[in-house]
Amino acid sequence: MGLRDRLLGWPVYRQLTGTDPLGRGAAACSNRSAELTARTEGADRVARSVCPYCAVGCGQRVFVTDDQVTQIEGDPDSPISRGRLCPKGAASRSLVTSPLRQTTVRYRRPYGTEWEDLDLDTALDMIADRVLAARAETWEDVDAEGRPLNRTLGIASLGGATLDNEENYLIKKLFTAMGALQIENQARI
Amino acid sequence: MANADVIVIQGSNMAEAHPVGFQWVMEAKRRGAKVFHVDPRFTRTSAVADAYLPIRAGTDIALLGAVVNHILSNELDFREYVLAYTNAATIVSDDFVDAEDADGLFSGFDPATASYVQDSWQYAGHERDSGSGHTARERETAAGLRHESHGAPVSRQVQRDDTLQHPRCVYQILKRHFARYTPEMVERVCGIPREKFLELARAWTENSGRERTGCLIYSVGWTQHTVGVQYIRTGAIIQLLLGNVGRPGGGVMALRGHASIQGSTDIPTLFNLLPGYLPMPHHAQHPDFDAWVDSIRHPGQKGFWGGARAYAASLLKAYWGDAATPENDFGYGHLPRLTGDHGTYQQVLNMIDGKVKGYFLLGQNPAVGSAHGRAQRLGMANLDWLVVRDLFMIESATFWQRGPEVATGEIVPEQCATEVFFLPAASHVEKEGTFTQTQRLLQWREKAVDPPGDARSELWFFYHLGRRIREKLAGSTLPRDRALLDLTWDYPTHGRLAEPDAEAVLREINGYDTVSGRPLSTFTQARDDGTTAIGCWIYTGVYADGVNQAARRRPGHEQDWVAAEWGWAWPANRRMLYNRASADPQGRPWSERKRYVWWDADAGRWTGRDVPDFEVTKPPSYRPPEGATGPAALAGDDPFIMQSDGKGWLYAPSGVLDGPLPTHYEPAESPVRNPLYGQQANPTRKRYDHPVNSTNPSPPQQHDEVFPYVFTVSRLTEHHTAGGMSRTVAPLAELQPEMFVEVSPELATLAGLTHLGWAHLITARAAIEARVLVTDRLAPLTVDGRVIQQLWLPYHFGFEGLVTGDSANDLFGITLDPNVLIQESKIGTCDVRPGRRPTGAALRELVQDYRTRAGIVPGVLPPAVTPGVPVEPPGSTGDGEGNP
Amino acid sequence: MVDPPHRPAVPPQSSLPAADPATAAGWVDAPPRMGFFTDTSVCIGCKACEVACKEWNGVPTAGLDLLGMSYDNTGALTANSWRHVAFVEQPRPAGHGTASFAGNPTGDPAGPASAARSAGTVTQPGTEPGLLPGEPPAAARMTEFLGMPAAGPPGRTGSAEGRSDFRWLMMSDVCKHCTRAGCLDVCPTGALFRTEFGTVVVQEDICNGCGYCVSACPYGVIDRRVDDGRVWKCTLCYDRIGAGLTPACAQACPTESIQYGPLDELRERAAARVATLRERGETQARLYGHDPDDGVGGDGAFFLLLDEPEVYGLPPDPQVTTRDLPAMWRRAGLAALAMTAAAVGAFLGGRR
Amino acid sequence: MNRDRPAVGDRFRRFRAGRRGGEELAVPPAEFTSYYGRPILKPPVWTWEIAAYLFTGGLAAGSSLLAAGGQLTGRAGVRRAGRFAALAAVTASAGLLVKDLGRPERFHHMLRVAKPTSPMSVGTWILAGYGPAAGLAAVAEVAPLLPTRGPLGLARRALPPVGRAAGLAAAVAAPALGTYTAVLLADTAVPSWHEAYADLPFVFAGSALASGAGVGLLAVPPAQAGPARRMAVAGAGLELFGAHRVETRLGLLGEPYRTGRPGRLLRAGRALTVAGVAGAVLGRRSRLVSAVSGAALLAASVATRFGVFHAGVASARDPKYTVLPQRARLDRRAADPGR
Repeated sequence: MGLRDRLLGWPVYRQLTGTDPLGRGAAACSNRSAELTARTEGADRVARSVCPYCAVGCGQRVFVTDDQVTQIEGDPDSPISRGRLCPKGAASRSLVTSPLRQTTVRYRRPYGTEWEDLDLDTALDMIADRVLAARAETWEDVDAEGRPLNRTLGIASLGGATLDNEENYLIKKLFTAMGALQIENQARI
Repeated sequence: MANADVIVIQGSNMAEAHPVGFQWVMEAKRRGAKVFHVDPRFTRTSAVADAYLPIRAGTDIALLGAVVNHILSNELDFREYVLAYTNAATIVSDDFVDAEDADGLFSGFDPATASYVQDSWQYAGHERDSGSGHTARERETAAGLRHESHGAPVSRQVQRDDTLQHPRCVYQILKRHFARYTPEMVERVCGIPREKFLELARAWTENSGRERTGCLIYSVGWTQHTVGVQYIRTGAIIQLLLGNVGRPGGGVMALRGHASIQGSTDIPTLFNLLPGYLPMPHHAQHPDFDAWVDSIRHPGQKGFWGGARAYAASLLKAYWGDAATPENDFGYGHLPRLTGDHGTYQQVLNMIDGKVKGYFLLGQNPAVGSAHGRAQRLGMANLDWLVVRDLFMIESATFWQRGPEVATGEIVPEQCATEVFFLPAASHVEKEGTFTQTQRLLQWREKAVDPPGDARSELWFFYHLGRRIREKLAGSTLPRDRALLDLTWDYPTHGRLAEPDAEAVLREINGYDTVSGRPLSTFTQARDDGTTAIGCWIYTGVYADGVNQAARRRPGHEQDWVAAEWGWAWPANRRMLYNRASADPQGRPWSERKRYVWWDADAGRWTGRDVPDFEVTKPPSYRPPEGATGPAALAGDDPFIMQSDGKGWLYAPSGVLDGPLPTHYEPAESPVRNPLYGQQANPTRKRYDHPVNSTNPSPPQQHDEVFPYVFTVSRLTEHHTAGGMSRTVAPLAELQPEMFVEVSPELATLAGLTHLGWAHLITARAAIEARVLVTDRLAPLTVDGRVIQQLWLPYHFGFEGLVTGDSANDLFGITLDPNVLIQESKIGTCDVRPGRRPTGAALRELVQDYRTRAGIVPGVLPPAVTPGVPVEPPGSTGDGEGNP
Repeated sequence: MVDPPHRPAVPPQSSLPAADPATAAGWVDAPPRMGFFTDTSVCIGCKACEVACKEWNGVPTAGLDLLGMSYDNTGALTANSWRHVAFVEQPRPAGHGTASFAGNPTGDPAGPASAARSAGTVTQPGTEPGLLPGEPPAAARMTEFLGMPAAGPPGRTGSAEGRSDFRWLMMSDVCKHCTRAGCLDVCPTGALFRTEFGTVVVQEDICNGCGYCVSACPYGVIDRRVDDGRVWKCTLCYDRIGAGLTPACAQACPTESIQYGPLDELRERAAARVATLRERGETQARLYGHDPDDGVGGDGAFFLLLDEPEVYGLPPDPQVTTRDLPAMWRRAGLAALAMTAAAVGAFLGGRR
Repeated sequence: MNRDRPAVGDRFRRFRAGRRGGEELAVPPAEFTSYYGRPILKPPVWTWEIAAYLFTGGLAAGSSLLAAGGQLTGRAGVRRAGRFAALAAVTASAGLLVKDLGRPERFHHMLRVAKPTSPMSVGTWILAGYGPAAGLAAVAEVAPLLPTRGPLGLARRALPPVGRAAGLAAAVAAPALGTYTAVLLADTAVPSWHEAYADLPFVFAGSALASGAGVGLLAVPPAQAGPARRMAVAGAGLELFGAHRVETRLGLLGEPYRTGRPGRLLRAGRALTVAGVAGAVLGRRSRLVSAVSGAALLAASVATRFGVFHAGVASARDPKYTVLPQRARLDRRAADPGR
């Protein structure tokens, strides 16, 4: 950047030569300000989503740049929410990008006093084994009068209500086939 | 909602719990609608309402009953609508004895099981074929939930008196039942001054009828009571009498608190239901497929449940595919059987008793979010293994390390055997799928990014868990493993993480033709011969023509206000249920102003702004032929097509377990003696006499004075349920950074509490501490000459996250509504003291001291029937199986 | 050195056309001036604006302390809170058909007697009924606490009518983007500048944290961030509106309490709204900051209030400090001359 | 985390403490309402550096005038003392100003624009002119120490005339430097500063003169200190006159100048000024008394500057100083719509 450019770029020079003698606006504007634009403009993609909090079902637009969620805001197209969000919905980006989020499997062995790390695949395998063991141990074929029961009361589940219908469907389908009856969710609470 | 002329918000703090939904209320208000808010506490909703009525928590039926009485005694009902569309004219059996005449009990009460035999409640001439008989079992299986989509069975041939003069017609019974619910009684029971009550009653009735409609909005402030279902019934009765159901700007609007809580009952992860509100079979009731199916459709019954056999067969077909054939009853034998109550609270008690080995928590935090937190944590501490899937390290995952019981020495990490797996979950932007919001609308979510690290969706977890289990069982010959091995479990996966294809699952939910594989477009295509497979029949149509209808996003401003092309609503994309009622019996709109759906005589079809919730070509004049069943049996003026008689029920001969008519009972814990009946609380409420469970004494019991104050809990706008998704998020945490309790200035002085000082609340279950907010938004009420002090707490706090505090749910015991087994967690009695609570062993001693003073023996609960209330044995004897 | 008094006269009153500050700031054919109209009569105090602002602008957390000012735990507009929702609990009529608490127990705070009554008994009370020894009644202290001594909150004053009526005011405060902005006038670096939309924005790449603007703001809005050293405030989402988007807070607001648009339109809409409210008996409704002739030449972000401004923590009659600047320079020049004269005199006097 | 907004957190804790302690109760008086008694304005974020700069800036101005006087009237001692004091003071000033910035490394942004509407910008350019001149003048004083030959010899011959020019230039800028700081404070929303705009310049001008005189009294033998004595008298006169008006003519907004810490500081300043002047005049024979008087005048100037500074801060912290005067103004306007 030559001396000349420096001079021309110097707000005082712009004040003396431009439309803004008092240096209040145009002359004082910095390069950064001049080039500023909304970060959502440059988003790689926008996902149409739905707020995960209450049951109103407000539409959300999720802006993604470099596979990072850069902004989540109301979807003006939604006839339900018309682009508006409550404080929780408005905090969705902080929710999904929260530094407190757990991103690794944690394991507490019986009588343990601390968490340990565990590989996801191993965890899944251990859980499968325990499910089968609990099922075998508590299986009920028939009741006292020989009527079929086909069930285990040794396994229980409590689900939140932020699960998708598809997820609930698989959960119910698998547990039912497994004979696990005690499947409950938030709706009871 | 925006079309309403009056909006009554009760049992809901809509502005705080559903701010964005509340924009429609504000819109109606801008257009001049009057907004009433009834709540124990002056909330942000009250702040913008036209009128606020402070009410004693748990007395809503007394208030609403008085509105019914106001309507009936002044003949203010929408007579033409009531006659045509409700069962007002139907004659009821003369065996029926009203609670008014029996000190709070209806006829048919069986003291052995503390439940009703409903035969005497039936319509005249149908005493024996009620199809429900003894209700003890229905309670155990929370059968009430089934009626989410359809009424309970009654025969369609009934005696009527269209003059409504017959002493045993529903109209007259209703009139007598609520005769004592006067403005004076409202004042005595609810603490609402009569002129204020009259203001509400007048506004409500004046803004209803042919030209105007009123909307009633409730939320968990109603459901979380031992008489929750009856609260809603009372509201519905008012709306039916005023002609506010099935019409624009009318209705009884339930505001649900979770993104897909509607979906999780439609496609239930509930012990007693299968998808589409099909009941989970009962070992005694449903020995085989036919018995099971008939118990759903009730042969000869009117309405769309006539197709139950096809829905059931199609579900089993979707589950077990080729292994499900008509010959083997579509694998009905594979289904597990109920023997009683297997609900979440029963489960927790079983955990404490060591009967449960493993527990999955899927985005749920019972250690904070469920009633009686201590029982929850003790239960989890007594498992073999626990799987927690969540975004954050929640209290339910760390109870063994940091829970309150560790401080009191009840849980010692070194001695706690529970093996805990914490698996990080994917957030809502890291997976695709549908949510079903509170108005039954399904909306598809696109995936924005991959979940971080080990985080995975539930879809991934359960698909791959199922895959592994099936691999491990491969080759097993055990009969019990057949159900797993025969299961259709072949969903395509994609991407780096091998994520199952959610659309493929949605397609199965929608249902398809097993021969051609073509997706079905409406549940009327369901067949019982195995040619259709449907995962959830009420959702059929969401994937019509192979198109994901839930993903439709035609901008709202390009559509009329019904916005039928945004997402997809069940059933059949109907935005308003029973909208046939928006036209008169002849099919004409009741009024231009409230035009919605009407009969187009020239075109010979129903038309209007919404998909008609009615067979579209059935003329208003249609009358069913003798012996017709199912949809064909519905007359052209039977708008309530899911009801077995096509009518709106003012009086429920069956289906509701605690009475055909709503009756005011005091909450399980109340400082007040029931002013209306000898019966203090709901006699059929679900009670658990487990040592960990206890109930504070209420009159006429001794020592109720030990817990002199009423407390109620609810939400703050700034937080979400158990706080797992808000106390962990900085911009929310800072807005409500600490647990607090709101008290009136009077109570502050009375109990010596200082603003921003500490206070601790004590019940028979626990003692918790909170910072004090002294505020005028809470006012003492005069009830029967006594001053009742009410406190309020948020229930969002726990010991993990950015902001922490004691959990309000620890204060509650476990007592449930008999119909749906939802706990009473909106009201309890307590004592409050200044200062912080003691810690460690001293804390348990404090609670024990209160139990002793209140004469509470662990596991011994107050009697279901208040001593002194006469009980005459039921007319017939059903085979009761419930354990009272 | 130029003698201060003879400097070119400074903006105030006439020299700046209040109508279009952007043009006055040297922007050629600037777009219409944009602003906020915040209608507190429909605010439900949900704080979505606070959160949406932080999410978009990456504003750090403002602290986790419970302030006990009703539901206000933000406290004020600061460098870390560019929107602030104020909550005011008042024993005043809220235009409710029937007074909210009419018919409820009133009079002096409940005494031992009613304590025993509410305990339903006289024997074995749960709490020791009656007043705390020593401590003055907690309630009495709330009077001063609420900062509304003029009308002691009900139930504590012992006046029945006091208890009977009640209202809860909520108001989302924000930078006013004044037509004559003190902060902008006094900024020595040009970090604060007037955008083409007529808004007032801090350029974070320029600000050197001299702090002058903080003292110059008549609303106490702009603030210096301690760990950062620069000043921060609402930018009316300069980046968003430049891209034709709505500012984050206005887009989120569920009840349209915060409205964004061309200032002229907003002023018309506001006038109509006040009229409607007055018709409906809301006699207290008034606009604040809408008047181009007020001390700051009118605000780019103005409000509909239901009570006096100071009740919400707003100055009743703000004035831009620089309107007196010419006079200040004149006095300074006089003093400078006096100073010179004194010095000259001191030495000349010595000659004699 | 609270550090992010001490203005809020602290204010509030004080406020709560106030309610219990009772002593410094932040409860607004009954005749006006506020939002939980919180300040409407943000109190200045400026710290002691700015108050100190008010002094050093004035000192520089006074010293330069003294130096110029000495230069023109051939009082070498006075000239030398004045020039050195001026350089020291202006250097300190620059240091203090930079130190007070939130982002010191960006101090040069001050020269980005020239804004007549910003006293700080004006002051920057004044300093930009004055500083080098004062510096050059002081450097010139070392000329006699330089060797007679070589390039430095050239400097030895060139410096004195340059010094004379620079000294005069500095003196011309000095009055502006000594008084603009008053506008710097007055041109804010801080009630007690702004309302005092008519009189503060005189307080500061006087204080500047007095401090400059103080240097003279300290540095030169009584025989040469005649002008300094007279400057002290004049300066004290100006300062006391202005201060009196500030405290008496502002009504409610004069209160902060009379009460609390600022009140004490200003009273001390007045006492020291009077003592200094008296000493200077009566003790004209004694080197010691003169020197002590000079020191007193300097101390007086320091006390006065800090007093004025803290008075303003106090007025911004209490909402009553914001609300009540504005209410009064509204009432006046209501009474007489003409205004």
